[in-house]
Amino acid sequence: MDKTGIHPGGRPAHVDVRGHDEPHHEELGWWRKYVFSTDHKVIGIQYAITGLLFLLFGFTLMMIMRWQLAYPGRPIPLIGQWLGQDRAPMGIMLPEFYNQLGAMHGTIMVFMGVVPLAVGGFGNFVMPLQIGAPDMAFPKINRASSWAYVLGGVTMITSFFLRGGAAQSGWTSYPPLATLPIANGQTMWLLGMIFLITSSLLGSINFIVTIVQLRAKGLSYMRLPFFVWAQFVTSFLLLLAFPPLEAAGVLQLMDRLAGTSFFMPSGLVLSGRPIPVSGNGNPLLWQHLFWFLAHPEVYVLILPAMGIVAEIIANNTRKPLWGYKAMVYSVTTLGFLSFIVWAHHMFMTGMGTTMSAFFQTTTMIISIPSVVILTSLLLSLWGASIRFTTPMLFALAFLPMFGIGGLTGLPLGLAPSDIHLHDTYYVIGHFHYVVAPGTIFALFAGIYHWFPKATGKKMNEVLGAIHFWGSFICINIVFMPMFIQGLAGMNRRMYDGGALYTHNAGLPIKLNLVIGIAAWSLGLFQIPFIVNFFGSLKWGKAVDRNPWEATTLEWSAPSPPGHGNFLTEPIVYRGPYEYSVPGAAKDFSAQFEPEKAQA
Amino acid sequence: MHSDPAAVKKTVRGYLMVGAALLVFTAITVAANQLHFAVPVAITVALVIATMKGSMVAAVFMHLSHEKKWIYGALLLTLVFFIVLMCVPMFTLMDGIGTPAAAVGGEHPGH
Amino acid sequence: MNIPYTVDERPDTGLTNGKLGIWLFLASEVMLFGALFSTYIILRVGAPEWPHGELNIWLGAINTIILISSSVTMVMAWASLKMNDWGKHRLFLISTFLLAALFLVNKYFEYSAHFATGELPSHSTFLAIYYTLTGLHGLHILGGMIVMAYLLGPGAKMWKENSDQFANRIEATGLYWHFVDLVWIFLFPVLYLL
Amino acid sequence: MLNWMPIQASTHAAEIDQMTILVHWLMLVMFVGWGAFFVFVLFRFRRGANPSASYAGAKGKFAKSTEIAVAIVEIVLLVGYAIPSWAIRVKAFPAENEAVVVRVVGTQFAWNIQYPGPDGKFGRTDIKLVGSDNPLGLDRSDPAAKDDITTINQLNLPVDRPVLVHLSSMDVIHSFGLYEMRVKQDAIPGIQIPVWFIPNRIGEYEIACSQLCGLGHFRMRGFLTIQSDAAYRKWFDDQEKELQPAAATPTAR
Ligand code: HEA
Ligand code: HEA
Ligand code: CUA
Ligand SMILES: [Cu+2]
Repeated sequence: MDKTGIHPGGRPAHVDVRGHDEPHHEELGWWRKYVFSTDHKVIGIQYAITGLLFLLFGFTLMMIMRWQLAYPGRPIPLIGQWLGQDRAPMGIMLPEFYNQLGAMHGTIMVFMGVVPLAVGGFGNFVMPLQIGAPDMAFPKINRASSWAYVLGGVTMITSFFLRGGAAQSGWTSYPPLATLPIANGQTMWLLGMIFLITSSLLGSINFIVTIVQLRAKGLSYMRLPFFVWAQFVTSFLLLLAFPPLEAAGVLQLMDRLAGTSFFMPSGLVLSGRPIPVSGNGNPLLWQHLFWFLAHPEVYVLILPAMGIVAEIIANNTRKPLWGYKAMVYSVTTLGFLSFIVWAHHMFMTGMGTTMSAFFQTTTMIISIPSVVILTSLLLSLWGASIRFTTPMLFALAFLPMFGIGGLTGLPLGLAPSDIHLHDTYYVIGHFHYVVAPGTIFALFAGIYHWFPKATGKKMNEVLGAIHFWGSFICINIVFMPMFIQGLAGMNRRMYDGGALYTHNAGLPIKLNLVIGIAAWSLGLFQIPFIVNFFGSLKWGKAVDRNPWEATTLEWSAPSPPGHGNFLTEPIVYRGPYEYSVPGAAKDFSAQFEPEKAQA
Repeated sequence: MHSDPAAVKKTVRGYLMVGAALLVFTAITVAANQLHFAVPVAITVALVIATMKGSMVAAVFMHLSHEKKWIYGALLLTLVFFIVLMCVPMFTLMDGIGTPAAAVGGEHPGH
Repeated sequence: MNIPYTVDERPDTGLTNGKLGIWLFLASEVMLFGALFSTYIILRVGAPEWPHGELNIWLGAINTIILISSSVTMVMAWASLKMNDWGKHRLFLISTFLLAALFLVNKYFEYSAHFATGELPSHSTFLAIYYTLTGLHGLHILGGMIVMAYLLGPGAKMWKENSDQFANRIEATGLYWHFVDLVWIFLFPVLYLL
Repeated sequence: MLNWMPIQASTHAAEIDQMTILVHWLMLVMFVGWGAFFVFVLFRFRRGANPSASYAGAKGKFAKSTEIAVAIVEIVLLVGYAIPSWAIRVKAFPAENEAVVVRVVGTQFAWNIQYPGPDGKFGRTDIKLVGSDNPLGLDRSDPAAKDDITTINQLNLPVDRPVLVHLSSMDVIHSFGLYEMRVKQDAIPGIQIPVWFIPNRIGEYEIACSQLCGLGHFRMRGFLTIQSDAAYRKWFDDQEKELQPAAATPTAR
């Protein structure tokens, strides 16, 4: 690395304004240092690692499910015998266990994997650094929200071990199925969700206040890194969309525990016996409240990913992002519109013309800002000098993968074509392209990119490349065939993969085996990553502050940054992505370098 | 804002007056209820009074009559989405192509 | 290490962190209660009949008066602080706390009267939403009381060390408290009168 | 694409597929267009080929015009296809007297079907009468119910006649999926939803429950038989004949 190119800030480094109470740092006991630490970086890293472990766990559940889909009714190898009689007698999975795995896979991936990693992890670690703040605005609340997350996660996981098992009504938990008194799992799911929602709400307040209040001197809104914008919009989505689901969760909890019938109409009959409830509830109410959150939630999954990709693309193309302003406007528009498209998940619930026309139109409109962001990112590559580092490989792959996922959202958004595609594997294919090779790849990119900042060590590029190419190929073999299956009419959430139905016979059903093999291989290709992740902590190449020669503020702090982050007060002199400025000495003019150092 | 004690002193009278007004409005609501208006009228009257009371609390006690633009901004955004949320009943009950099963006369809840 | 703008306002926004934070929290609360009000409307419009006069209007009215009074004492507690009158501040804050407790006692009697006649949440959708709304509101009262107890007890030390920040805390508590009052102002007519 | 899709066995299936195919063309054009640009750029502007980047980057209005083009195509699809064809699906119901009318009620895990019989009236149902031999709770003492045919998981329909299905559920949400007919509609308890289509191909098809409804969701399969008018009438009469003795002694509970 070019060490001379690193200018930590406007002032000499020994004028350590804030660092005086530093020494205490080392003396903190283990509890204060890790369990009750209020440092955003510690919390961020804890979020990230917990999130990664949940991703791995959610993926493991899915690998077990894919066995059942590939070989319906065959005993699960290796772990089958440990699963127990009420889950998999003699290693053969029961349908109710399949449903538990599916519901928990969805819930874990969305609420305990990706959001904690993307928002809790990257948001917490990177955002305050990027805006030059010493910490989050409310460090104690930050800690509280991280514990609420852990509590929620533990609650969910425990439900696997209770009588009746985990929730088994899908991650969408539609009543009356979810309110029938079959299992304790659903009650635990609701309690867990309430903790997770509380965690996200506290977190989002913290993020917004931090971004509004703690920006460094000179860091105006149009100089914010795109990642910060993405987190900002994301926080508003969480803040305003989550409470309705919390309310709905309380209502469903009442239905389960207090015998109310918010979501149950009168006159239900279960296995030949009338269900004794007061009735008069409305099952569609849940769906509205759920999707009122869950559509914004999918943008919560994608916006931080877009933010990460934008950072990495700017850094590795060595040029400014093309159309930064348009991207900022698009991301805010996207956030705003995401509140009025939710019912596109409900076209088949008996919707009339007016409502369906409204929601189809908003759905088509919301695709435009996504196209604008993606186009800007693509055009940013023009005239670049592209470095194919590991983070860049993942970030670049994000573009076409999100493209496939996003584009396949269009036929789903048009109600008549959704008639055929709704609740088939086409939908599964659509959203996995956005969340798995989309968001997860962006998160991998972010890990490779910011790992040196968090640890002072660089991750291995060779293992990184193996991880990338292996994952890229396998994940496409997992999800691409799902479009074929979906068009063929293969329903999702099928215990036997739809083997009973003649319209699935032939190619569609055979693809289940292909997908299974690819999914297990995808699992194998995560091993280089895990090795790289932990190995680099020990053996990784030590790096200085700015190993990627980047421009944003986090790279002016030490790697890893100490308590309070910056040695000198960071001051911002220019926009976020001033790479290859004509006439400049270096190909990057960092935000924190004063004008004269520039000339 | 009210950082200087003299200025705060002046506002105190306002607080007390608003408090009194709120109590009066509460009395009016209850009194109006005793008149047994038709349901739509009663709903309108009660909600209009509640909104007036609510605005007084927000404007005076919560100092919303003179706040900073960020707070107005955040609340405006909330208001917009709150309105969307208030459309949920409309979305749930209107424009459905189905009819409630009870109305069809098919099912008869066994009460 | 200090977080900026915990005590003073940031010049360009004119806000302290806490002030913005509490307002954002209230924004999320608006959406929380909003969803429950939506539910109320749906249940009511979809119900074949809706009970009238099932609740005791007088108990509700008394509780409304209690909460409104507590809002006044709360704002006075803050104003007294600003006027550097510690004694009065304590008096008003204690009154607020006691009024809040009174509200819950009243609510307890109301609930137990219903329970005694077998009017549980499972009895009808009206009672279901009634218990949910008032129960959640009651939890908010309880939360407010815990915060006030803290500010009356161990939290009060801060007045000596950092009086501005203490005043900010009282202000934030007040904003929350007024919001809880505001919710009740709507709950009362919606549940008791209509 | 059509090869993987189920055959089209109703009059509106082709229209829906046409729209699906048009959207996929749009998607393909966009993906290939952007993709080609992407691949070219990756190759052309790799560090080896272009050691120093250009600060200004891409110029021109290319992006804006493609974005507008995408928006226009989406509007055309929406206004020209999606909205009108949805309106036909949910509004242009056939008249009851011209159509074959049936009730379909989902239960865990079967499709219960009720034909009104020659009188054209559905008999009363009562949840108190529900039992294993009477899953719908049909009250055979009701005059309108005497001639009602009920079946489980078997729906017979004549070809080329409009069908009007009154769909509902008795327990949880199911979804009435007829892939060859391009019909799908959630069956929601407490609501009766009309569904209509005109089958135009004789054959044996399946009813696929498309909404997770519990552990038996995957096997909640019904059969749909589309017959010639004559065959349908014969089937109908046979069912009626079978009913006669049963109707004489109404089964309660
Ligand atoms: C991160 C998550 C995410 C994102 C971003 C999206 C984005 C979109 N989604 Fe998706 N969606 C989900 C997650 C997501 N979705 C999930 C989880 C479900 C299922 C939930 C369940 O039922 O369990 C779902 C389901 C779902 C449905 C319901 C389907 C059904 O149940 O029948 C619909 C219908 O309208 C829909 C539409 C859309 C649309 C129009 C977009 C648009 O915003 C997309 C816009 C993007 C583009 C148009 C791409 C543009 C890009 C390019 C053109 C660049 C190409 C680049 C190269 C080639 C290099 N989605
Ligand atoms: C963010 C959301 C998310 C993500 C990332 C994924 C990822 C994956 N999903 Fe999932 N999925 C859902 C959300 C998600 N899914 C949802 C909401 C549903 C619907 C549920 C329902 O029906 O209710 C669903 C349903 C679903 C189904 C349909 C099941 C059915 O209908 O019966 C399938 C089938 O194959 C599937 C497969 C996969 C696969 C193979 C991946 C893979 O891409 C997974 C890849 C994972 C990794 C690559 C993790 C790597 C992590 C590590 C390596 C950690 C390392 C650790 C350290 C370093 C500490 N998913
Ligand atoms: Cu019935 Cu799935
Ligand atoms: Cu959506």
